[in-house]
Amino acid sequence: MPFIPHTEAEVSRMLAAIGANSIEDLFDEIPENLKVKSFDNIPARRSEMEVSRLMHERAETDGQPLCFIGAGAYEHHIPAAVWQIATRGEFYSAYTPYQAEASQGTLQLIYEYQTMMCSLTGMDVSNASLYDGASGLAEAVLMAARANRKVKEHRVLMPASVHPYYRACAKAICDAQGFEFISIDFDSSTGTTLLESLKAYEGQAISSLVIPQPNFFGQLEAVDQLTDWAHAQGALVIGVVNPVALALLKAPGQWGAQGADIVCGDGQPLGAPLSSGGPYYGFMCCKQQHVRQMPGRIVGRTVDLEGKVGYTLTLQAREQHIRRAKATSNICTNQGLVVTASTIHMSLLGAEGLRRVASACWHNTRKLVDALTSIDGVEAVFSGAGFHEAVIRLPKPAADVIDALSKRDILAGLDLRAHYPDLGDALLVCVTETKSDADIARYVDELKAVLGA
Amino acid sequence: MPFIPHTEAEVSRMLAAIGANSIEDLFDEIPENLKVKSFDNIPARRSEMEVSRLMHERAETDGQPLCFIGAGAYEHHIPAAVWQIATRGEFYSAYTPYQAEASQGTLQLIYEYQTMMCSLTGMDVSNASLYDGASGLAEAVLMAARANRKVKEHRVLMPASVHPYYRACAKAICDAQGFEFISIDFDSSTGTTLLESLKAYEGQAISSLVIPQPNFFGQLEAVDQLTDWAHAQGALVIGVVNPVALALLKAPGQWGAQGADIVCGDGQPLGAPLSSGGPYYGFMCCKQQHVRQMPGRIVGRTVDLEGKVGYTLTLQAREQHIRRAKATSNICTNQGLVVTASTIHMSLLGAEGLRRVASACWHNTRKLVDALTSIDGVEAVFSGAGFHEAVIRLPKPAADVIDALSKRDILAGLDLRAHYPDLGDALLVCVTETKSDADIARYVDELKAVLGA
Amino acid sequence: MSEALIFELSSPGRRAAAQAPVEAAAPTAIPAEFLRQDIPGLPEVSEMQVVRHYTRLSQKNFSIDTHFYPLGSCTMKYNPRACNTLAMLPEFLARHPLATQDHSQGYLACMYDLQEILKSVTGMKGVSLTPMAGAQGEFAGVAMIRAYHLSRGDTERTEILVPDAAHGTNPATAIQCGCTVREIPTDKNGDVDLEALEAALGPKTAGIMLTNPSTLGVFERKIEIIAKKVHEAGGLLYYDGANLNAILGKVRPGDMGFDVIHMNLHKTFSTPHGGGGPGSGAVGVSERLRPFMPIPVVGKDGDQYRWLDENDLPQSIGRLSAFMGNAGVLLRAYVYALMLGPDGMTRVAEFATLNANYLMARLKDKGFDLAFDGRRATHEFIVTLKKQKQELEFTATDMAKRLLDYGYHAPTIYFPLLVPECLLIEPTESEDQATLDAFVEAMVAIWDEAKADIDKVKGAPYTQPVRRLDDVRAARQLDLRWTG
Amino acid sequence: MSEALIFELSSPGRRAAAQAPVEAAAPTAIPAEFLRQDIPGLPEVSEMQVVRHYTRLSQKNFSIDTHFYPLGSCTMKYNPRACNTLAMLPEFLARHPLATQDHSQGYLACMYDLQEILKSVTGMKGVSLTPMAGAQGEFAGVAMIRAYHLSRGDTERTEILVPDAAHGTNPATAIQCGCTVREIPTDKNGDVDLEALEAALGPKTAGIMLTNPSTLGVFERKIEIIAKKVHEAGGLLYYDGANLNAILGKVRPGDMGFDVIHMNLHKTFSTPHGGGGPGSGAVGVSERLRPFMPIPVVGKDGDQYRWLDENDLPQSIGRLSAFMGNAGVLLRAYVYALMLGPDGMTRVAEFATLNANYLMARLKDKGFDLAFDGRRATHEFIVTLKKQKQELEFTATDMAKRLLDYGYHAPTIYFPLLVPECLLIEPTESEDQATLDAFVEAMVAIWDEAKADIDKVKGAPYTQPVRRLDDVRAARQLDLRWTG
Ligand SMILES: Cc1ncc(COP(=O)(O)O)c(C=O)c1O
Ligand SMILES: Cc1ncc(COP(=O)(O)O)c(C=O)c1O
Repeated sequence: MPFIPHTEAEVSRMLAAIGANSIEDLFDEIPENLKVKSFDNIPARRSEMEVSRLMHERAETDGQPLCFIGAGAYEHHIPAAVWQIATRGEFYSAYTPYQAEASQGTLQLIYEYQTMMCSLTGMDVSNASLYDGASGLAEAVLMAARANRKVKEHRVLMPASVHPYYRACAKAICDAQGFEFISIDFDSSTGTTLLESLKAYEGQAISSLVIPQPNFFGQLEAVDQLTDWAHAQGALVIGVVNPVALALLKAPGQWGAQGADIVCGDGQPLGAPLSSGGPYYGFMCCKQQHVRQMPGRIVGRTVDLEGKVGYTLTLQAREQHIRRAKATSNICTNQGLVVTASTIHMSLLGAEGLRRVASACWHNTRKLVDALTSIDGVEAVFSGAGFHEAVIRLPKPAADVIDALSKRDILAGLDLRAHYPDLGDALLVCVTETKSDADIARYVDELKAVLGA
Repeated sequence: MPFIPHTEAEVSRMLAAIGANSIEDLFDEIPENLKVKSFDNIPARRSEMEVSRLMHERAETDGQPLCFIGAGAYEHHIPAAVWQIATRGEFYSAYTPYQAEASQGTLQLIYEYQTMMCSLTGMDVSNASLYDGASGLAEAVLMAARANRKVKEHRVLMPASVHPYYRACAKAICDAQGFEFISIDFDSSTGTTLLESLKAYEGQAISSLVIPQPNFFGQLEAVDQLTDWAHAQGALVIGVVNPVALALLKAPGQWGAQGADIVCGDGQPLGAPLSSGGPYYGFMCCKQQHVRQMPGRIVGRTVDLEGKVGYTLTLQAREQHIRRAKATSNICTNQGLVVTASTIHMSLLGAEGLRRVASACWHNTRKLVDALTSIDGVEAVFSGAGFHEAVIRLPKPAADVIDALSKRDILAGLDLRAHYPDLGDALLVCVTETKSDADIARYVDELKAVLGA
Repeated sequence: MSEALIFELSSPGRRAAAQAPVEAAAPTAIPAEFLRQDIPGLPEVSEMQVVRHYTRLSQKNFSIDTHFYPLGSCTMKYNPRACNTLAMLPEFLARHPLATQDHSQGYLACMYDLQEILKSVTGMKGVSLTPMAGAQGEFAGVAMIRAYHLSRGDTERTEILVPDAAHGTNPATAIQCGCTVREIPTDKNGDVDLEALEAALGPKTAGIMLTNPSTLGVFERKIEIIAKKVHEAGGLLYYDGANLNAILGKVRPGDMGFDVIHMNLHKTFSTPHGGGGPGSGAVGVSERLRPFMPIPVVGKDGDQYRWLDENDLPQSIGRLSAFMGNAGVLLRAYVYALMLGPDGMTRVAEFATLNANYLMARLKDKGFDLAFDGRRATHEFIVTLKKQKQELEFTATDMAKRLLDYGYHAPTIYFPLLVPECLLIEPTESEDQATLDAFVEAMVAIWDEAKADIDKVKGAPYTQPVRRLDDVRAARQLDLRWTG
Repeated sequence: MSEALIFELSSPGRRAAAQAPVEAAAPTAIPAEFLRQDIPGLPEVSEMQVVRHYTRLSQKNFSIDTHFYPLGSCTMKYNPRACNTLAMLPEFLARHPLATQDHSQGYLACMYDLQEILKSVTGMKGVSLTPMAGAQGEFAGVAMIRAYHLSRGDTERTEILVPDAAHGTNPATAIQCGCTVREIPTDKNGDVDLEALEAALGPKTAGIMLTNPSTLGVFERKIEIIAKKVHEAGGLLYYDGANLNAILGKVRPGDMGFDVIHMNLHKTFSTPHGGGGPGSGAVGVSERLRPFMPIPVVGKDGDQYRWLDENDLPQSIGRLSAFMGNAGVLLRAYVYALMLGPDGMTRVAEFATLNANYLMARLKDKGFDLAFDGRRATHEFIVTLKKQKQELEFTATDMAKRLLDYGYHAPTIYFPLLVPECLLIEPTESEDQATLDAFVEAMVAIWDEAKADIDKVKGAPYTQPVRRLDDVRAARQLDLRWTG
């Protein structure tokens, strides 16, 4: 019996101690008519070896195409040490550190993580993670509404340059509580949000303004102006940022005169593999004055009976297991193990390592864009500064190009038609530090072949 | 500087404490003319990411052909837990457990390992490992000579059915000490050593007789008769065994009337991946009376100051670091980590698991041999019982067949021509539990295609 | 020994140099206004310092791989290492969530199969794997219930009934879905108070959230009546699947009449808890809720797998994550399910229940009071230390902390809230009898210690990296990040 | 807490059932005489029991990943985790040692490159990677020296000179090669006694085995003279490369005049020690010993790599393992070398030497006696507690055991044998200054403790899983396996 240690002799002894005749007896409170008779659709058990074989086959089916898609999930080098340590049983198979004395390893690590995230974002407080960047944005919107007591209206300004799936997720989660999301168009030449497009909302009650940096197109938003504008309106500012980009870009805590109020994003680029979209984690940081509105767990440093330093979950009165219906969020299980990996990852990279990674991404993306736009009919859609993504327009249907390159084992980028039909045959491409010049050349060559250029 | 923590400020402080002006000063006892000026042939450093890329490319070059070679190295399923635990830093990066109190983990594990090997082989004592099966056989031959005090001659009977590389290795290592290896031919119909072929040596001074079980051809030797014959001659018996086969086969401790005296072999089938031939480990067990002639480390159970049970290296007076020129062997570093993996592997399999694995191997091999020999012109070379290897004869040059199948991503077996030219176009094949019926069918079909059958 | 913070190991200019590009010039074309002037305060440490620091920290944790962990409601059972290995095959790790369909068939096949397995094991008609933990599964469930009512023009149904024993995520979720919460009391046998339920049902009832077996460790025997009444009142039934381990293969939520269920795959399907997560809260639904499932879901056209999105499910409650939830967790659950097979699933419930009933019988025999004596334990049960508290001020916390010294993780304490000084004990099916026996001995020994010297027990733990921590100070003098 | 033996966790009939074929009938055609009747006494345990047991055992070890480990002569430096990951890529793990050449080019390319790197870094003309540890490398070396003399008809040269400070493997190896050993004394500065050497040299001299820097932690300054004298006497020079970490990139054995060298890749090239092994003892040779190298060696024809065997090297001393040594260890060393590059190799010696000299200076400053005061430390150095022994019966063992309580692995003690109460201390280049400083404080504190209460120190360790163990009993009352 896989994963069950009982021998027949033990079962007999245990039943005797219970005073039952059979294991089935233990289920005698379940109405007989409800009991399962048999299963369909569950395959007979296989040994680890057989399952391993199946999974290897499935994995090989998907292969490892050369990937130039970003769009919220980025391929970075992850040091070998990261997951070797994160998957140590003591991290991997521990529960949430409710028993603090028996969980100092995880708790100290989270305290270190919180410190790192505060320093990256320039904020005062970090929580211990939310599910992912998209649902984290939803939580940030809800939190901003709680924190912005002066504004009763649940009205949120949401630039169209925010990741479409983040917008969809925020909507799905905040809908029931009656939030209104006002979409703000981007400028068609820079792909960024212009202050002018906000003018219409001046003087209105706005709970929060969401500012993506870099935005979905990889373009850099005028964060200082946007932040100052929002604060002038009495709105809180929610920054949605790529944490690797923060090695280069101004920390949200320094945006404008007062800095962003809440910062969130996806921690995936900091040590989580692409892994079909998860597990990643949502990070969230805020200013000190909003800490009691923060969703999710927070670790604090304290002392023990003898005055020795130790770490523990704190401000639990915000959480569902204490405050129940009045909690700041329903979140319980978060993304702890990914945070563990990420903390190790950040320690290994350090600020200088992260800066080099970010710089290499930037240079690689420039290289690709320069090479692609030298092909006849291919052009860059937006001008202005960006990070490691860019939108290019193709002279052929993007979907066909993607298909053709996929057959050549290249993921060419994301087709933007579904989300931004106005952009035409536009492709969102991304190049991280993992791509060599040869990789970039291969993409360019294959694209030329596909375009017949 | 990869793997060096020093900052410039620290270096200055450290040099000041030493009273040196530069790091170079610290090398001032080395004659100036000897100092290296520059290197050729060492490539400039690469980041972990770059090296990772290179190694992935190299690995992909080799691929993962469907493997039907055995010949001393066997593909078995290794539970995922085995190497995940063995590569935990505390096992992976520890030294030899000389400081026993700080090494109880490794020491207790080795004590458990010794117990397991004794039970598998039916012997009294096991050491903590030698390098591999082949060099272990050499050590066994040397040990037998020390243990067999009545026989002064360094004369060893070595059946030709012992793995050719084992014989080569024993020769290379024992040569300098003047050992004479007498080769014993095998019977051409059974592929095993006949008692008759030993008759010639009756009454002669023989230090030891080596008995392989199963032998190199996968055939089962008449171990009882051979053992009794050797003992009657005053020779010691050295069994060379496959430990997985021992789940089914008579333990060497039970061979004949008195059992083998020394048992050795390669531990690879117990949890070590094929890995191009190593690291594996040589195991060695013996009867109690020979323990002081044993080479290699041995762990014993003892108590501490307070009477609490603990484990420590023992009988170190046999070893080079104490006995120097009079040691039983020069071995120091052994194959500890592989033993760690192997101990975990054996615990996960247990006797019943190992028996199932061995049985599955046996059945799979029969399936392959039956299918192959139904091809016109392909025949089994030997009759009689075997384990999971077999010799088949091909109607075409074996080397060509191997080449052709290799191009079809199948490793067809080992060409025996170099070692046993008399066998003709013979191939040694092996099928373990890792092969499915579809794999076997694929081999058969491809072979048919290659043979034009 | 106490472990310095990683920042305290830091030295200006130190680097783990193998871990970043050997050279990398600064970007040339980003205007200064966008750039940061300061250097983020990440630690400056060597690779070995990082490895050593976090290896040592890891050793300061209890975990399944090192300790018996009878944490009620959490199902701390063995997490097979193969699940980890196979979910982390290089191709799976490298797969971009937006990869083309032809580079996704292997992964999608796994997800499709998992959906089928979960449908089969729960008796539901549709499964969406996207929720990232139990609480998000609850959100999806209640949001679907709301969407269902709204789709029928039934706009007044905004009240969610929740038994008082329910997990905190239940009421918190209802609120997050824009509903109101009405608590239903529990009767003295641990069952839902039927009269109170009936009184609460009405035209505002959106639905009820139930855990069965409940968090009290007993099976709700009147589930069929409850289902009937709620349905008659126009409400739907939500099943909090945190306790699915108790009934896997024995009885199916779909057959009990539930309309929607979330499963904590990180409990029943043994994906690891990871020191707090990630988990997965896959949801299963009855026929009528199928149109509302959160997207994406995996569908199959002929022999091609593909994502179903808003085009396929226009009434979907939408997207709950950027991509499709915790994909890697789902792969682990899938591997686990394949290694169990149908018989193995049934055995999970059987042996989890056997262990709980055995442990309960033994503790009762040793004089501990059960919260619901006379009832069968399910996969868990509750001991109350009310008596011990009265006698010696010996609390559930004292028992919990002292158990750590004996090498056992504490059971869940003070949940559910309605049982005083409660210990919610869930041994799971992976533990053997000897471990349970030793645990009983430890509890007995601790109570004996308390009787001999209560102060000693109140000082526990003694053997952990720290003694009992000052939580009040932690909350009052907030210290949430290192400032040097 | 003490951990039961795995056998004590065993229960008849229990199995980790996922780990073996679901069904497997017994073989049908093996005659009974070959079959075993008994069932081997392997443990009968569940998968979780195994994982928990060995995880817990692992925590009872000191290791580089958890502790500073200044074990002289052992080079306990950081083992980069990438080396492990990349050596364990699935294709490398699955590669059969007898795979066809077209399925071996990737692996052979790595081995060929490694041979070239090692040639370059040692200044030797040929490299064979096959020896499986230092001692086997020594065997290969002395066997080649013997083969060389024999090939020239020089049959009387059977004497190997070994300095008295040499590692035990040196004399043991010479004997295993059928030679006799002649010890050469060391002078008071730690150098070889030149007069004694000259006296020993003669027509029976096969060669000399030297470690440079020697195991006394000092560089043999007269190495050129020694080389000249030995060569003039017709002998060859063997270099024990255990201490190569001290001179990597600074000075090459080939340039010093050595004819053959073994390298402990598990020291200098940072492959892990694994709690006792595996290692690698790759050998490098001068031109005249090339024909005798142990097989197989990797060669290159055009752009094809291939094994060179007895056909290519008919004078080879032969085969030292079934296949080609510890292939996986060699891959780790190769990855390490690539991450270092030529500058990194030089830095290894520089910073290993800086750390040793710094630690030596600090300890001297605190009043500890150096065995060779006035000499530079190389990558290691020796402190002698002779004075402390005389004063208080405080021994090297006492210092070693008490250091464990302070969280440091002990240095090597009582080796080399000629320095009384010696501590051979090798910090390696991977440790930072703060760690060395803390270690100095610990040694000072322990000596202070000894002065205050010698019995307390003699009772150490106190914080380990066991107190000081009874080695005498272990050897007298042999208990080498569990018998129930
Ligand atoms: C009864 C019950 N319901 C719901 C949950 C919430 O699940 P999750 O933590 O995955 O969000 C839990 C988890 O602790 C639980 O025990
Ligand atoms: C100086 C010296 N020579 C030789 C050896 C033997 O090397 P190995 O243990 O790899 O056989 C050692 C290892 O401890 C050593 O320190």
